[in-house]
Amino acid sequence: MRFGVVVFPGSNCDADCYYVIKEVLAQEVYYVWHQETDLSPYDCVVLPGGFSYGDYLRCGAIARFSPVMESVRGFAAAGGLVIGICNGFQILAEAGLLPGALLRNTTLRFICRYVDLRVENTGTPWTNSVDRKVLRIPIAHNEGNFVADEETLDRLNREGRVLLRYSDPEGNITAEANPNGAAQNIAGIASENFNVLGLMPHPERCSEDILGHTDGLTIWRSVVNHFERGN
Amino acid sequence: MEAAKPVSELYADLGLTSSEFEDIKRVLGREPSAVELGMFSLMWSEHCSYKSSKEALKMLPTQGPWVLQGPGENAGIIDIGDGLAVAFKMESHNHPSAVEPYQGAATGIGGIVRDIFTMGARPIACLDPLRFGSLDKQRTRFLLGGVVAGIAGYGNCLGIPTVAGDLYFDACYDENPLINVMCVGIMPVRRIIKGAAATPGEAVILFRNRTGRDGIGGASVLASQEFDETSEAKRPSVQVGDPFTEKLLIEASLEMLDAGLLVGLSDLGAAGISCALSETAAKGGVGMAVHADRVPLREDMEPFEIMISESQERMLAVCEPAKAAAVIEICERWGLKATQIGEVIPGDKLEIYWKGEKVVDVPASSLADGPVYSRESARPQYLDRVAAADLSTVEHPSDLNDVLMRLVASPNLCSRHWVWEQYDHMVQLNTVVYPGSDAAVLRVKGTGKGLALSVDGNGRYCYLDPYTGAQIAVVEAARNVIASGAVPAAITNCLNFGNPERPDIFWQFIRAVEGMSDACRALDLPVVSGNVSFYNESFGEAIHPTPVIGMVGVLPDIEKRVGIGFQSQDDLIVLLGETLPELGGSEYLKVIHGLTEGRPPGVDLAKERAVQAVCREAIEQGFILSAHDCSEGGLAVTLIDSCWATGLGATLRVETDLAPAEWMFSESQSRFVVTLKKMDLPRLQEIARAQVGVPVEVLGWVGGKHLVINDWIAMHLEKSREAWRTALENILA
Amino acid sequence: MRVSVYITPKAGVLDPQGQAVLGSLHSLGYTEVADVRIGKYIVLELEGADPAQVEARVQEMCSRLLANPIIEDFRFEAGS
Amino acid sequence: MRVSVYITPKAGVLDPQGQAVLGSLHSLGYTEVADVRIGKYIVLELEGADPAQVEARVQEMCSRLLANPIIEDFRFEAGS
Ligand SMILES: Nc1ncnc2c1ncn2[C@@H]1O[C@H](COP(=O)(O)OP(=O)(O)O)[C@@H](O)[C@H]1O
Ligand SMILES: [Mg+2]
Repeated sequence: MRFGVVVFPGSNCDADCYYVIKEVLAQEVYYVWHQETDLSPYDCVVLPGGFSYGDYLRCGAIARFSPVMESVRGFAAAGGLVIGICNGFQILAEAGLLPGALLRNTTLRFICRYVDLRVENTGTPWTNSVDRKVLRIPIAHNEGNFVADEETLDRLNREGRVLLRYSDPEGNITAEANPNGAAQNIAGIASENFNVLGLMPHPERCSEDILGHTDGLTIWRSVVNHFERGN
Repeated sequence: MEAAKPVSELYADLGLTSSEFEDIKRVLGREPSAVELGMFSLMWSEHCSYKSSKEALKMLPTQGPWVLQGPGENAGIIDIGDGLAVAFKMESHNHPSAVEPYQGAATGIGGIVRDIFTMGARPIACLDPLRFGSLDKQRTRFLLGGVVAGIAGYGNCLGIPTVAGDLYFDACYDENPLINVMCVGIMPVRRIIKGAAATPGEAVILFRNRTGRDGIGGASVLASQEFDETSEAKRPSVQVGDPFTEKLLIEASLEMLDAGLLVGLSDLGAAGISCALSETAAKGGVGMAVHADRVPLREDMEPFEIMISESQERMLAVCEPAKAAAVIEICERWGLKATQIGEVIPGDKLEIYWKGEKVVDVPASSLADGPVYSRESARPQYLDRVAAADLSTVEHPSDLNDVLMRLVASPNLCSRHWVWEQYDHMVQLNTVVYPGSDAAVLRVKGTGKGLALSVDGNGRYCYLDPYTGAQIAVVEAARNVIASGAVPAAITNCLNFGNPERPDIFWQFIRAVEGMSDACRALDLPVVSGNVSFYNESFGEAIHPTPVIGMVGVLPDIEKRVGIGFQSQDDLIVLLGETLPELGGSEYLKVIHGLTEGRPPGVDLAKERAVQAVCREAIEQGFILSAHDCSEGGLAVTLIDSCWATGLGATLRVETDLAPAEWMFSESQSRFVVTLKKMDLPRLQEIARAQVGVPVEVLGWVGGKHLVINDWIAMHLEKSREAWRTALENILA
Repeated sequence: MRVSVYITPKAGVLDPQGQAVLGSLHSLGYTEVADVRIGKYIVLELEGADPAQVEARVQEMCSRLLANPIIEDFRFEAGS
Repeated sequence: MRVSVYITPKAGVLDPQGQAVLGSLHSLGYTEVADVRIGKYIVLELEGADPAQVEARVQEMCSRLLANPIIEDFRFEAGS
């Protein structure tokens, strides 16, 4: 399977995603410069975390106009797999490829720590290999407070498009387990056809034993599994 | 600056002394122009010239077979094998942060990160030793919040994890907090580059942010004078950081170096372009001709202002003329403006032109080699008083559980996660041991190795005895690194002191440098970089002398790393080293009795060396399950830390002649608490026998939900942990 | 020509920063403040003299880039 | 009573955010934009009817908390 990791000016988890895909998943991976427009070589496009364009104005607001994003739109429309992690999620939301927006954390502070996440739907390209109810994955963001209007939230729930929610270690959805104020503890959502995923937690940060946790790997493995089964 | 004023009156406004002004005239053989005078005033300021500290710093050991670059460059560099080198350095941004905490701290990170990639290294970690005034002051809380947010705002954006630091509160820092920042980078040995021009004809290229009036006179105005009522008026000197641009500078600079395009690379830090040009030229033994009117500006500026502006995120590259186009092209791909502003010329002249007219014509070396002073030094009188304190009469409270609870929830000992959770400490996927341990441990990808990083420096100890206090900073940093499984390799430092023109302050400085030097020699630790920050005073009151040490250790095999947390039921808890009745300068005395008195714990360098060797060898043999250095708070705090880390309790049966409070809270040096399986005890004893003076004392065993020490302490882990964990955020709420 | 753009959090969208500032104002003794909303104030310097045309262009800039319609409202006016 | 507060980066102080937005506007084809400065727009709802007194209080709030006088300028007006 061939991955393309997009590099925007200010991306800073690009190398981390690249490393995990190559060294841990042992899949083919290439960097895609934000000015490139040909995504046809790739089976999955990764929009990595970081501070694209310094996150000035609003996170993801400037990056969404990069030439590559027009191609990402087409790639997704054609059913291609797109995963946006953290800043990547913010860019997807700004670009309208995922609904809602990400506001400043209610703590008004950047938060970097492990959180527990209840997996809400395991029948997706991103979660088919998840074998437990709760995943432990780190977050690292200043704007992860997901908002959307009631109608959108209803629809996301109804269609099973909320994939991850902040929870306690047992999987209970509580206010205390919500690190950033996100509506309904939402940490990750998918597009209508489930081929686009946006999530605030960083699966690439917990995909190796030496880093302490490997729950992130279940997400990466799901994608590869989905692809190898022929979608 | 009023250009109308003759230079003979201007020099004093710029902070130069009359004899320095005479020296400048002698060097030039004439009166300097106003622009030249401005440049001299910055380059000869304490901050840039080290005029008061240069002599003393010569005491420090700087050599070692693994040292690739000692002090004198933007950062020190050591060889860690496998063709890799590690560059690191520490800096202060105390005064800018006192004026504007967010931007002051942010630009501090920006500056130290530039020092690292300027050497060719990719920055892989930041550390942030911080000292603030008492937490009950509103101003302290404001400064703390702003500084931490500033470090986070800048460092997180760069994608450089902030993996360790420290944080002390003491009233002596009320007005003058210490914001020190350290950066560590890694590179292939072949990519090392120095900030020197080499051959006439080479192009001098300035790239990145445009120049504005930020921080005009920042170095001389802010860093080299004490604080007083006029500080407010100096505010325009504050710079605003742009981490996004800096991130692009890192990528573009490393790309140019990988492509072999550059002869020299330098950042523009304090004293801006004047400093970068004169140092780059002087180091290469050449001159430079530069056109100030080609410098891209944000606003209309005088040549004087351009030469001394401290606008952030600017770099100076020197390359062969044929490669200039390629350099500019890389910059442009990263969206960075690059402009050739001049060229290298023969001789030693730094010539600056403004619209064709020569406005500066000085020997580059005269700017770079400022004056050197031997300051007067005299032992401060307060030392007799604090040393005479009789601590044997201190009455120890009977409820020691209560004492321990108060200690672990006190500002200097409570959990710092409120700070480090604001820092991205994971990005780059190297952080194997997070903040909250003795040292942070990073893996070195592509090798089986690791790096252990720690910063240490207790100002209270140094106040009570600067010589011993500085030694403790070194030996404690080394122990932190050893307890993680690493071999200490080299140090950097940041020496924060008051006004060096005061003999009592200068005495503190000299004694601290002597202490640091002796400890480094005893432990074979070269000092490869560092920084001196003087004039940390406000309203005539100096801070405690505060040398801060930044240590880098290497783990030959990262799989042999060790954490502070107890591992399993029934493991033996063993103390390496000896506990003495040394409550002087302790947190116990300060928090429980309100005293800053006595003598700090003593350091016996031979014993220290021996205990470190034992701990190191035992970890190397692989049977040590946890290791924790004993430092502030004493043994009781060390033990409960290890309990909390993994949620396992401990029961200790202690026999001692000391009072219980002395045994638990004395801050004696040269100690580690380690755990191991019972059957491995003889191995540890044997290793200890090979050294002189390293007692091995079995204290108890791991297990249960409580920490129990004789009938002195019986503490429930979960409840006490909550008090420790939430103390800082409760105080700040 | 100078155009000032005012961007405000949409009614109904939580404004955590505004709430925090409200809290701080109260603790500083400014208890008369009942609500705080924090938005952005953007000043554009533009070439172009025809007000109608400038207006159309700025309208477009706002809805495409400067504001996010899901969470923000905007308005603008010539002058500052 | 409603008071609008406008906070802008001080002249001469770097405004990296404004610069990034300027660059983005240019690449979107809005080349007529010559400069962008980004500040804050804060709307306060206050109790109190005496305009002079409200003004004095808001002045104080701005210089103590809302603006950072080291790098920002502010002005305010009643109404929004
Ligand atoms: N300002 C800070 N930033 C990041 N980490 C910090 C900071 N202050 C303390 N820490 C972390 O908290 C832990 C405890 O700090 P400290 O008590 O100073 O350690 P030690 O006594 O072992 O030197 C360390 O892991 C340290 O890196
Ligand atoms: Mg320690």
